[in-house]
Amino acid sequence: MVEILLDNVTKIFKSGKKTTTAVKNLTLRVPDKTFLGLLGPSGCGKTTTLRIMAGLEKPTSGRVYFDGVDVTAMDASKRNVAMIFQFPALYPTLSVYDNIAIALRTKLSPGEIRKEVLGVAEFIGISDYLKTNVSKLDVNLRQKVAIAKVMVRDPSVFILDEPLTVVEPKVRNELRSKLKEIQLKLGKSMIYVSHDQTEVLTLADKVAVMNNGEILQYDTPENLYNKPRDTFVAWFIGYPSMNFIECEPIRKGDRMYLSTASGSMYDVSHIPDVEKLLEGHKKLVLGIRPEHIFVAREGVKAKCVKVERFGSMKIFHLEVDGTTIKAKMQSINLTVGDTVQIDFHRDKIILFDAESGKSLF
Amino acid sequence: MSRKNIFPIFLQLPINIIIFSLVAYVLGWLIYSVFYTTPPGGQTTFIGLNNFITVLSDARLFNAVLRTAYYAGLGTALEVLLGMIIALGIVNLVSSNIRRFIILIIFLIPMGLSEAIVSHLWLMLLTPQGYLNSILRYMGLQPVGWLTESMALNSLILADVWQWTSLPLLLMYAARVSIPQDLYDMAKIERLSAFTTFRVVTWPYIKNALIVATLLRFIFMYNTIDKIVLITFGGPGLATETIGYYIWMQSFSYRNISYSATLSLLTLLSTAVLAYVFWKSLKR
Amino acid sequence: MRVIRMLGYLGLIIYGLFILGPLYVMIVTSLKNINDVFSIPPKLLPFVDFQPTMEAFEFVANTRVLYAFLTSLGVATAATAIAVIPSLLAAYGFSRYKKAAMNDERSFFILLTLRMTPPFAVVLPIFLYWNLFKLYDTYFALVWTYSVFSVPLAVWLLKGFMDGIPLSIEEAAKLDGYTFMERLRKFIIPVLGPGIAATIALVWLFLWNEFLFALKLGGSNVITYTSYLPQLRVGQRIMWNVLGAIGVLGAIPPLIIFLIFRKQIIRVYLGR
Amino acid sequence: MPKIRLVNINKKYEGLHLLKNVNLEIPNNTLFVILGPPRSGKTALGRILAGLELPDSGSIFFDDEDVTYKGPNQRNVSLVFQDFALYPHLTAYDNIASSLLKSRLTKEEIRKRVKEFAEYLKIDHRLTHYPSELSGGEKQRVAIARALVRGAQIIILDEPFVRLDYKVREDMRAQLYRLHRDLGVTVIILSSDHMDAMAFPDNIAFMLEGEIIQVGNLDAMYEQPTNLSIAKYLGLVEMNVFPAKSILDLKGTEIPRSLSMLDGTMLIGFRPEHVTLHYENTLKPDKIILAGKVKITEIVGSETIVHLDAGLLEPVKVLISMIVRKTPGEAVRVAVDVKDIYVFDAKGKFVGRGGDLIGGDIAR
Repeated sequence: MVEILLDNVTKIFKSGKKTTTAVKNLTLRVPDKTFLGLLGPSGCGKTTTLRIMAGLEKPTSGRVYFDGVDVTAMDASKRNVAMIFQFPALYPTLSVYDNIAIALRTKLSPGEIRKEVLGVAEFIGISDYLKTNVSKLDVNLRQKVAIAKVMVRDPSVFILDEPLTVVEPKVRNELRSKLKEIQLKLGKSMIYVSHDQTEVLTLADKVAVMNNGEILQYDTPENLYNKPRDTFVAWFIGYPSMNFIECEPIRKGDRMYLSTASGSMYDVSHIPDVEKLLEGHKKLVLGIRPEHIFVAREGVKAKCVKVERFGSMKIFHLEVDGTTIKAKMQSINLTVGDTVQIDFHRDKIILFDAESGKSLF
Repeated sequence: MSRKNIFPIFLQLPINIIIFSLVAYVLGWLIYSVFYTTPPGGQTTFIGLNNFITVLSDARLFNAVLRTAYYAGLGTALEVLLGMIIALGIVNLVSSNIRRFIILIIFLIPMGLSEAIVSHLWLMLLTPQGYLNSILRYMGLQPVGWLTESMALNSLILADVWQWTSLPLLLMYAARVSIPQDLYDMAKIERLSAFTTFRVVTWPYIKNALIVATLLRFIFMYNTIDKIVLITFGGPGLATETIGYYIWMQSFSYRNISYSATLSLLTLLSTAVLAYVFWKSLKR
Repeated sequence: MRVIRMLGYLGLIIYGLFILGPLYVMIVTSLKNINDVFSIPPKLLPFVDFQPTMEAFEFVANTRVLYAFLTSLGVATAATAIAVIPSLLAAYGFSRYKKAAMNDERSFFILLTLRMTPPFAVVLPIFLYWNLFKLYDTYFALVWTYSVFSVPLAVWLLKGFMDGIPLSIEEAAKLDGYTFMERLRKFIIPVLGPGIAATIALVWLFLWNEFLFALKLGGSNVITYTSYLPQLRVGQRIMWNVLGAIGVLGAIPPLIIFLIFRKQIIRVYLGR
Repeated sequence: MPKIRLVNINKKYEGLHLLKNVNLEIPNNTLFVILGPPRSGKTALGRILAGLELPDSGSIFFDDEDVTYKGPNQRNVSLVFQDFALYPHLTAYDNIASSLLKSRLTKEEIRKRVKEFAEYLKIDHRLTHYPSELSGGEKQRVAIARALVRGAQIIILDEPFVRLDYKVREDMRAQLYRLHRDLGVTVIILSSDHMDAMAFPDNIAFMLEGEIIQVGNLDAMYEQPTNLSIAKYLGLVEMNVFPAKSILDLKGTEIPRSLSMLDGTMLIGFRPEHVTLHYENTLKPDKIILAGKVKITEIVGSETIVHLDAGLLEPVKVLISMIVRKTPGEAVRVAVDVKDIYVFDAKGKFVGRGGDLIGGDIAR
C-alpha cells in the first residue's frame, strides 16, 4: 500500500529542434487507497504524468516519492505497480490463461496460480476463453484479459491509461462497474487517466483536472462539480457542460444585480458580502449548470430552439439574450418555438472573473 | 463482366506484355530444347527423356547439388544468425536514433554493392599474395591457402556473409522496431526475466522475419553464381562448382544446349517451389 | 549486466571492422600505384606507407571504363523508366482489387516467382532470343531484358507502399469527382511520392549492380562497368588499382541511395 | 433536397450477409441517425447510399429517380469517413477546395466559397495548416467542409464522433445540428453511440445484423422497442432484464396480482431511471417491491447509479437523479411501477408494456 507524491515534476520531450513541455512543475499527492482520476483533453500531459508515476518515463526535473522514499530513478520493474494500457498489451503467442499467469510464475506455486487465475477469470467473465490464444479475441475481450492480468497481481498501486476508450459503448458500462468493484474489493490506490468524465467521476474519490501540462484543480468529484476553480474546469466537468453568460455588476438600491449585454438582470444579493466580492471586477461571467435551471412564473424570457430528450431526461436549448443556453429539466414539456420564463437556482450560480476565468468564492 | 472487373485486368496488361515478350520465348525454348536437340550442322531429332536419364546418372551434377546445399545452407545460417544478433544488439545497446542510423548505414553498405565489385574486392583479399595473407605474414603467422581446394568454398561463403548479412540484419531490425513499446513496458512492470521477455514479446515478432530472411537468403544464394564466376571459376578443380555454375558451364563452355536447358528447367521448378514456401510464410 | 553490455559493444565494433576493413582496403588500393598494391608488410596507410596517386582513376577516365560506367548509367535508367509506369498500374491493381482476375494473390505469387528466377537458368535462352532478332550486343536487348527483370521487384515494392495508403483517401477523391487517372496523378502518386522515389532508386540500384546478363548479352559494343571488370584480369598483371577504383566509383550510388531513402528502405522490409 | 427511398437492398461480402432486405425512407431535409452496434451493416448501407458500392440487389430512389447505378457525383451525395480521409499532402484549404477544382468555378469563386464554409465551420484560421497539424475536431470540420463545399445535398457521416475527445463531441453535435438547420442539408449519421440518438432524437433507424428492426423517433423506440437489443441499447444505463419466473419466485418481494399471471418464460425488463427508492409508508397497489443490499454506488455528475444485490442473477441497477450516498451492504428497498415495465418473449421479441399487462392484453 503506498502513498505517491510527485514533487514539482516537469517533463520536456525533445525531437530534433522542437521541444514540447508535456508536464510543467506538477505537484500531486495521492494518499494510500484512493482512487485518483486524471482528467483532461487529449495532449494535456495526463498520460505522461501517469508514465512518470509508473517509472516508464523519467522526469526532466522534480522528484517522485513512494511512501516518502525517492523512487525517481527506480526502474518500473522495482516499483511494484500494475498497469493497463489504452490498447491491450498482451503477449501475442500466449493463451489467455498464460497471459494472466505469467506474472505469478516466480511468486506462487502452480496450484495457487491456477486458483488465482480461475477466480479472476470468473469475476471478469472470461472463464470460457482461458484456453484460446489472445490474438483470436476481439478488443473487448482482450481488454478484459488485461484487467484480469492486473487484478491477479498484488501491486502497491493500479495504473490505468484510458482502459475503456477502445471498448464498445455497451461493454464500457459493464467494465466501469467491474473496475469500481475491483477497487473496493482490493482496497488499493488506483490512478485512472481518461478524457471521458463519466468514467472518471463515477470511479474516482479524487480527481485532478489537467490542461496544458498543469493541474487546474485537484478535488473530490462533488467539489469539482459544485465549486470549479475556473471556467475550464467548470466547462469540462458535467454533461451537458455549464452555461456561461457574460454580465456586469450593477447596484440598484440595496440590491446587487448582474446585467447582461441585452439588459436582463439577475439578482445576486443573496450571496454573502457580495459587494466586497464583486468590486474590482469590471466584467464577470455567470456560470449555471443546465440542471440548475427551472421554469419560473417570472424570470428571464427564453425561446426554445431545440430539444434533446432521452426517456425521462430532457435537454432544452433555450435562446436567452441572444446566446443559446442548455437546460436539463425533468418533467417539463417544451416544444421548439415556445417561449417561457426561466430562473436559476440562486445558490447554484457560480461567478467567474471575465479576464482571468478564475471563480469568485 | 461489368465495367468493374474488366478494369483491373487493364491495369495488369502493360506488365504482362513486357514480361511475356521475353518469358514466353524463354519457357518455350527451354521446354522445346529438353526434348529436341540439333547437333552442330546435324538434323533436329526428338530425344525423349534422354536428358532426364543423363541427369539421374550425372555424378558431377550430384556433387554440385551437395556443394550448393552446403554453400547456400551454411551461408544462410551464418547470415541469418549473425544478422539477428547484430540487429538485436543495435536495438538494445544503441538508444539514440542518430547513432543507430549511422551504424545501420555502415552495416547496409555491402548489400548495396554489386556482386561483381564484392567479388573483386574479396579477390584482392583472398588471392595467395593478397592482403589477408600479407597481413598474416606481417604478424608472423602462416599464410592460409584461401582459394585452395579445401578452403575455396568456405572463402566464398565468407565473402557472401560479408555482403549479405545486412539483409537479415535489416529484416530483423525492422521487425524488432515494429514491436509496440507497450509490450516491453508491460514485461518490465510484470518483472519478467530477460529470457521470458524475449520468449513472449520479442520472439513472436522477429520469428516471422527470421523465417522470411532464411528463405530469401537461401533462394538468392542458390540463384547467384557471380562470386563463383569471378573469384574461383568453379575451381580449383570442381571445388566450388554449384548447380548454377555447372549449368553456366554446360550452356556457354560445353555448349550442351539441350542438357543445360533440362537442368535450367529443373532449377526453375525448384525455385518456384522455394518461392511458394516463401510466399506461404509471408502470408502467415 | 555491465559486462554483457561491454561484450555487446565489442561485438558491434568487431562486426563494424569486419564490414569497413575490406571497404577501406578497396579505397586504399584504388589510390595505389600498381606496384604498391601487394607487398610485405602490407601498405595500408596513405602518405605513410605509400604516396597515393590518382593513377587508377585517370586510367578509368581515359579508357573505355568511363564508357562502361556511362553505359551502366544509361541502361539502368532506361530500363527503370520503362518498368516504373506499368509497375505502378499493376501495383495499384494488386493493392486495390485483391479479388479481381489477374490481380489476386495467385497472380501476385506468379510475379514473385519471376523475381526469384535464377539468372543462370535463363541467360542462354535470352541470349539466343536476341540473336534470333540480330539484336545481340545492342542497347535495346540489354535495356529490354533489364526492364523485364525489374518489373517484379518494382511491383512488389510499390504494392508494399500502396498498401500503406488508407482506401478512404482514394474514395474521398472518388466522391470529389476525380476519374481514375486524376486520382492516380493527383492523389496516389503525390502521397506515394517518397515510396515511388525509393522504388525507382532501389530498382535502378538492382540494375546498376547487375552482372551476368551484361556479361553475356553485351559484347564489344555494349559493356557495363560490371562486365568490364573481367577484362582487367587478362594476362598475368591484374590491374588491382583500377579494380579498386571501379569498385569505389560503383559503390557511390548505393551509398547515396541508402542515405536518402533510409526510412523507406526500412519500411519496405517492415511489411515483410 | 431529394427524399431518399431504399427498396429491398441486399449486400453480401465474403459470405457475410451484410444487408438483409433493407427498406428505409429518409424524408428530405432531415437529420437522420442510423443507430446500431458495431458491425451491424451501417457502414455498408452508408457506402451504398453514397454510391461507393453497388448493392447486390434492390434499388435506391432520390425523389422518384432511380439512382442505384449512378456514381456519387450524379447523386450529389458526400460521405465523411470515420478517419476523416484528408489528403495528407494538401493543406486544409486545398483539401476543402479539392472537389471544386473539377467544377467550372473560377479561382476567385472557389476561394470565396471555401472561405465561406471555413468560417461557418470555425476552421478558417487553420486553412494553411496540413492535416497532420490539426486536432481531431479540426480535422472533422475540414472533412465536413470538403463534403459540403461542392453543394452536396446529402451528407453521410460514418461514426463522426468516435475519434473525438469527449468534450469535443458535444460541441461537434451542436455544429452538425446548426449545419442541418441553416443549410437545409439532409444529414445522415451512422453511429454506434446511443448519445448520438439522444442528441438527434427525431429520426432514428435501428440496425441489427444487417436488418433495420425499427424506425421512428427516440421516444417511440424508448417506450415501445421492437426487441430486447434496442431496449438494452438505448438508455444512459442498460435496462435491468430478468426472466419473469426469477422475479415471481423471489422471496421477500411484493408482486402485484397483475404480474403474477404472466407466463414464466417471458422476460421482464425495467429501466434504472424507473426504479425508485421505496419507503415503508408509501404502499401502492401496482408496484414491484424488491429488497436487497447495496453492492456499489456510482456518482455521475448530478446523478447516482446504485447497484443492488436483490437475489437475482445480476444486480439491479437504480438511477437516482440526485447525489445519494449509499454505503455497500446497506439494506434498501426499491419499487418499480408495473406500468413502467417492459415484457419480452423468451426470444427477446417485445410483447408489451406494464400498462398492457394490467389491461389484460398479455395473457398467460
